[in-house]
Amino acid sequence: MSMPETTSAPGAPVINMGTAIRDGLLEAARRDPSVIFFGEGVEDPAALFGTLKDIGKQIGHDRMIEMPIAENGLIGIAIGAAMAGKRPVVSLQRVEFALLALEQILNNAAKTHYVSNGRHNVPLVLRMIVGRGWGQGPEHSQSMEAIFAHVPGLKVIMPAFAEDAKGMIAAAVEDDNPVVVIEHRWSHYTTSPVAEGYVHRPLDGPRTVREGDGLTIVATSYMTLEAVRAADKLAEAGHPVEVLDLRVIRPLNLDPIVESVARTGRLLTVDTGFRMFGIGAEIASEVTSRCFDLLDAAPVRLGLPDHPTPSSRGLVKGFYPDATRIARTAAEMMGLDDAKISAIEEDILAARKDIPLDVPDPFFKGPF
Amino acid sequence: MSMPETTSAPGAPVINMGTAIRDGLLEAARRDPSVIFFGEGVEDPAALFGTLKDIGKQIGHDRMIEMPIAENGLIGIAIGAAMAGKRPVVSLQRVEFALLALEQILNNAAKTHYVSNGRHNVPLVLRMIVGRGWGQGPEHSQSMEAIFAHVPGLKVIMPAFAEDAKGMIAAAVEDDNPVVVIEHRWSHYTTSPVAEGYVHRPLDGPRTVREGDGLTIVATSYMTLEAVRAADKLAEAGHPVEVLDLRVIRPLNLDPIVESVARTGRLLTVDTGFRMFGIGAEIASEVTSRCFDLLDAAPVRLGLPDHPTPSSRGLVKGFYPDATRIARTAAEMMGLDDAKISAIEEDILAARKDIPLDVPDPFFKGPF
Amino acid sequence: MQTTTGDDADYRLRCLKQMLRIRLVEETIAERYAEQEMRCPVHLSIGQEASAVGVCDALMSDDRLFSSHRSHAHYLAKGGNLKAMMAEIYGKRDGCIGGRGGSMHLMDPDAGMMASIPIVASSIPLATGTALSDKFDNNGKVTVSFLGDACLEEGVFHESANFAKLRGLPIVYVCENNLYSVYTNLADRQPDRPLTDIPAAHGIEHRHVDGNDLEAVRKAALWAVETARSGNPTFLQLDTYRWREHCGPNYDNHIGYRTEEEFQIWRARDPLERYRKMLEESGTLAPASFAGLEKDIQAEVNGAFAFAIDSPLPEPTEALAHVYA
Amino acid sequence: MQTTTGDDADYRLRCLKQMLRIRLVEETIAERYAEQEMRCPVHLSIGQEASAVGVCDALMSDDRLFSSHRSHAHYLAKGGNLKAMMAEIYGKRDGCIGGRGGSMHLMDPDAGMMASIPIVASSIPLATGTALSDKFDNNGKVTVSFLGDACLEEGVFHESANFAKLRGLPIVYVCENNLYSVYTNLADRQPDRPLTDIPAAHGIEHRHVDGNDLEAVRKAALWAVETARSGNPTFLQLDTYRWREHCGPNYDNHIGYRTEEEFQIWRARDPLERYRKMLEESGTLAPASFAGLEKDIQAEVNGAFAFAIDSPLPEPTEALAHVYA
Ligand SMILES: Cc1ncc(C[n+]2csc(CCOP(=O)(O)OP(=O)(O)O)c2C)c(N)n1
Ligand SMILES: Cc1ncc(C[n+]2csc(CCOP(=O)(O)OP(=O)(O)O)c2C)c(N)n1
Ligand SMILES: [Mg+2]
Ligand SMILES: [Mg+2]
Repeated sequence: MSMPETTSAPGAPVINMGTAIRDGLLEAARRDPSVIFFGEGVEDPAALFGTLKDIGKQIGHDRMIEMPIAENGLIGIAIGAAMAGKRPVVSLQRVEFALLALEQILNNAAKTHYVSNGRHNVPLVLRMIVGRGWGQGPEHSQSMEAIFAHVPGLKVIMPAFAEDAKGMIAAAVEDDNPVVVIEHRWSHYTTSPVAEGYVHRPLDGPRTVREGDGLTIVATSYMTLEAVRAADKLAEAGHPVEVLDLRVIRPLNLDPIVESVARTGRLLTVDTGFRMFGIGAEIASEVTSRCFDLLDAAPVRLGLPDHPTPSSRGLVKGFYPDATRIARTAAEMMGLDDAKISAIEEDILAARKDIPLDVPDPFFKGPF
Repeated sequence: MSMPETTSAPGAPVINMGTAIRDGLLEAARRDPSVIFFGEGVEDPAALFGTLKDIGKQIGHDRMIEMPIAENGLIGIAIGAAMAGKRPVVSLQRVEFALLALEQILNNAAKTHYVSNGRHNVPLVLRMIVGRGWGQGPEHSQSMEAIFAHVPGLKVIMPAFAEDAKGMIAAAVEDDNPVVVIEHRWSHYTTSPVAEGYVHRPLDGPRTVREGDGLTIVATSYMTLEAVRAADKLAEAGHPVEVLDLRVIRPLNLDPIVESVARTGRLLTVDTGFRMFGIGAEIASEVTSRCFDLLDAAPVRLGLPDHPTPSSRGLVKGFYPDATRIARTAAEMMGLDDAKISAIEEDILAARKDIPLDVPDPFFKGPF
Repeated sequence: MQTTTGDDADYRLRCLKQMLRIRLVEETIAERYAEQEMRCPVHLSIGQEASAVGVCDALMSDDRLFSSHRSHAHYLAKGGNLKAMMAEIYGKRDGCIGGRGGSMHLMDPDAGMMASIPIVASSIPLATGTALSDKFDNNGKVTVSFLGDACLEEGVFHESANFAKLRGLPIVYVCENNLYSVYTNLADRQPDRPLTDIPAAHGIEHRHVDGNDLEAVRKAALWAVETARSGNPTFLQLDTYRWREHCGPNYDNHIGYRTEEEFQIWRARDPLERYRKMLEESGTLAPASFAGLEKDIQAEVNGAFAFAIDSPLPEPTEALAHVYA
Repeated sequence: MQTTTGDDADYRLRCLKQMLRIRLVEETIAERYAEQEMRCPVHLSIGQEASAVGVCDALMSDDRLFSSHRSHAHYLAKGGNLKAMMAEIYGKRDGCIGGRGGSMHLMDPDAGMMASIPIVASSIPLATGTALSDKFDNNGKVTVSFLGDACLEEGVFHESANFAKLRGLPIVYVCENNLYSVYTNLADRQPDRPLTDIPAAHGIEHRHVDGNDLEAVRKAALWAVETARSGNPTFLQLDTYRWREHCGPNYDNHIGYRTEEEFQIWRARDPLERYRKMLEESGTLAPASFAGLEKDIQAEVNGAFAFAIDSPLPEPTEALAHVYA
């Protein structure tokens, strides 16, 4: 399956999103000596899932700051360094570790520019990774973008594709605001051709990755990949739908979504967090208020059910939205008959073969 | 203006919500010796805005645990004590102080019952107070219920009326789950007759506090008071609207709201938090999906604008939704003409006299 | 666990068997992990058995224990059910918590094994909280909070220790210092000063002993537990070493964060082998009987694996239960 | 602030004036607070002036300072603009941050007064972060982090101190121990041990002096600042006392959390009066000249209040600016 990545450099090498992020960080750090990196194991052999690999070798080990295991303190220190002119990039292995630092993030990072009447800036990147799969369980797999999205002063981005991630991470580093970057472990594996050298993608809002008039799907992060897969099968079955990769959760730019829904009359949101009080609610509710008369049906939201994430592969069956569920929901919204829907579902399942539920599906790894 | 409080005991003494909460806590603690209290200044002269006044004198000072200024640790300690059979009630002077403890609250408090497969319970009450007014500013006035509402395993309640608060706080103490209680400082001042002795109000969902067919307003906490005021003026002008006090944010019981909207065809939400990615989005979006064909217009949400809360009374003008804004929004949704709307607004403003913006309006203090 | 107050030979054999049992369970996990049927992260304690066993042997069965991501040894030493542990790691319905948590969340409340929490230091205040409750109830229970060297960096340890001393809580903080947090050496995370300066700063009495010496650990633990029981929180620093990778079944001395040489020094301090020798030399253990112990225990371990493998996966609908009590 | 390297008389008069100025500003706030025109919480430092002044006199003007909810004295001692401070407290457009924060958020970055943060201990890591940045830039700057006694209870202090020592950061942690957090005595929040055991546990050099003795504070601060400048973080414990209520303009010794007697003991240690006497006795200050100083400074203070009162309220639309840079 080909990824909807219109690379800026045809024939560019195919790499995965994790590597692309690493390359983007390195390029940004090379261009600006004030960029410094914080991480627990910032230069260790695992290099934050490879996303910081050899950066210290390239830009100098003094710019790589090993964090003691003290997230609240160290993120506060990064904020202070940002106030003094540095551009710290903090990388956390899991979203959950940021929970210890929410006072620093939600108050000092988010509000210092505002409270200081514009006197201080906090140019900070806070990378955190969603650890789905392999039984990670309740405290190592949460997504939590809804928390950060609620807070004015933060930017929140969730890249899904390799080249886009490379350009967005550079833009995040260059941004004068605190930018929370939520990266899904399974998106890290997505491969596509990625332009070499410096790439910049503005943090400006959603991007259309599939076109169609049947319905508008707004997806985030890894769910965009599942949505694309569903969309491709729906298109094959004669029902093309539009898929927008949300990319930037805050500030939220709904214009392209409204424009699409005005055309399709139907909205489906799919995200990686808990569905209740999740980001889909804001999108659905705001799009409803802007397109009420153009909607054929109420928007539908997919997300995680209302319980913590269990570890066992027995228990997570059905926990995560996937291409089949997205396809079925979309098809039902478009009024397809059940036989047709089942055929599409089976088609998707067949492509998936019997890959276990708790490891990433290799479908989004080229070749192209 | 009379409050929509149908006291269970006609002729009961009129007290304010802060006192009612204190009485409810004391009754609950008297009935169960495992109830213990944590607070910074838990027995100091201010007694958490009076809400813990003399409780130690009544139940024994050993049950009053002075918290060092260490919210993450002490809330974790309260969770541990709950796992061992105590029913700790932790009281925080400001919602913001809980930000330091979100790892403990969102992981250990919320998930321990689930992860333990039901072996452990965490019967914990976490009271936190919204500090609006008198220039409290960006870090002493936030509401943040959207964060807690997102997390399965927590209960989240926001009482608005005195007797209801008394009964709900007792129910929270008796609940075997962690219950986050967000109390608005300005709701503390609401007075109404409150039944003496033990009162229990189940944490079961919204309560209708005004009836009408023009529109359904769902409000939380202090905003319910502003909504009631707006509703009364609208009713006087011949346009009665329904006001539901949401009371319980999680678990969210939308049935009474759906039932009301099915009748009125219009929904307006008003809450105390930031509007974007706030709790109104979940309500609006879910009600839309359940009443799509019955809706005359898209739901409208009121909440705080997308910036931190400034301190100066010059800057907070217009920051908080109030009765005039609620009345105008509701009236516009119902299609009233502008002259009529302006008259209603002026009527409300006149009643308000020239009380400054940054102190609570005494309108909701009896006499009745 | 100190179930009887037998004579010295009793506890020595008991502790030896306990260490051997933990070793064999974890070696078997390591061996079979590549089968990809234990589908959750595992953090093995191989090489660190003396601290778990020495400390838990000083506890009563209804004393309490809290652990972290590296919980297997603590769970077993505290008397946690082996079959339920293996079923949990296999993600099965008969797991100690029905497959909800996997290896990082092991618990067996009936055995006083209250909880394991994989967020670093996050279980420390919970342990302090049960100690507070037990002090209220005046029930004589002690809580042990196992923590890694990295936990001294997390603020919540300090917050908890301050409170424990302030209130005189029956808690023992046991710091297993294995010199690393994942791949990062202690020297890259904390300044060079004795770790025990930290409890000292909170006014907490402390001992620092060789964590690979069962006798030394047990003796220090007996002091720590009894001191705590009388209302004085205590702190133990136990120096030890994890043999295998931070997370997973393999050795990783070749990848560059530590040296083979350092590993070999610690390998030579194997707490199990050392204790076996001591017991053989002192005559507590008959020369040929160790092999027999090994055989018997391995049989039990194999049985537990078989039980786990045979246990059914939970049904997805079971995931809906117990969100609220 | 140490602007010139004058002789002793210079710094003494400078420090006396600075303490007097802070006292008069805060007394005037206290006096006029009942007018209800300063519509934000105020935490006065009356009685604590020597610590702010003694520490800041050891700083260069481009050294940095972070403060807490109780920031007036720090702001003024560091050279923050008085008119902008008063306008901020009055919620006016000419406030140092345009009325956005009020008394609890005072800052004047041009004077190195980086920020005041009203969440207890929350500014400590920020201060540690500017020290990290300055060390990178090798610019010779020192950061001072003022903190109350309660901050030692918050984990984030420990996390910051551990890192400061680990990296050798140019930071001075100044603990103003006024014995209380709101209404709660230190003894009800921390165990009985020297507060300086805490920095010691993190390997940080420290001094403990009388915080109401300007000379002692300044001397300790000179040591602390120069030690920090050379890459060794330091910690000062300065014992002092707040005369008035925690938040607000009144005295509150009658409400029961502390005794009038305790207050009187500390009242007698008034850092300003004590220093004035000393300077008079040593001949640095001419006997009659204090009244003149008072008059001049009060005139300046009155001017600042008049400026604040005359300044317009900001317009609501101004609240929309600066959400994002
Ligand atoms: C708050 C938090 N930060 C980071 C991690 C990632 N992490 C998992 S285990 C671990 C190492 C902790 O080291 P230590 O406490 O010494 O225990 P050890 O693994 O050596 O037994 C880390 C950093 C985590 N789980 N939680
Ligand atoms: C995290 C947090 N918890 C509680 C408070 C409430 N609070 C405001 S000031 C204060 C007292 C702090 O005492 P200390 O640090 O000694 O400073 P002092 O007021 O004595 O100058 C407290 C508890 C807060 N602002 N932030
Ligand atoms: Mg370790
Ligand atoms: Mg104090």
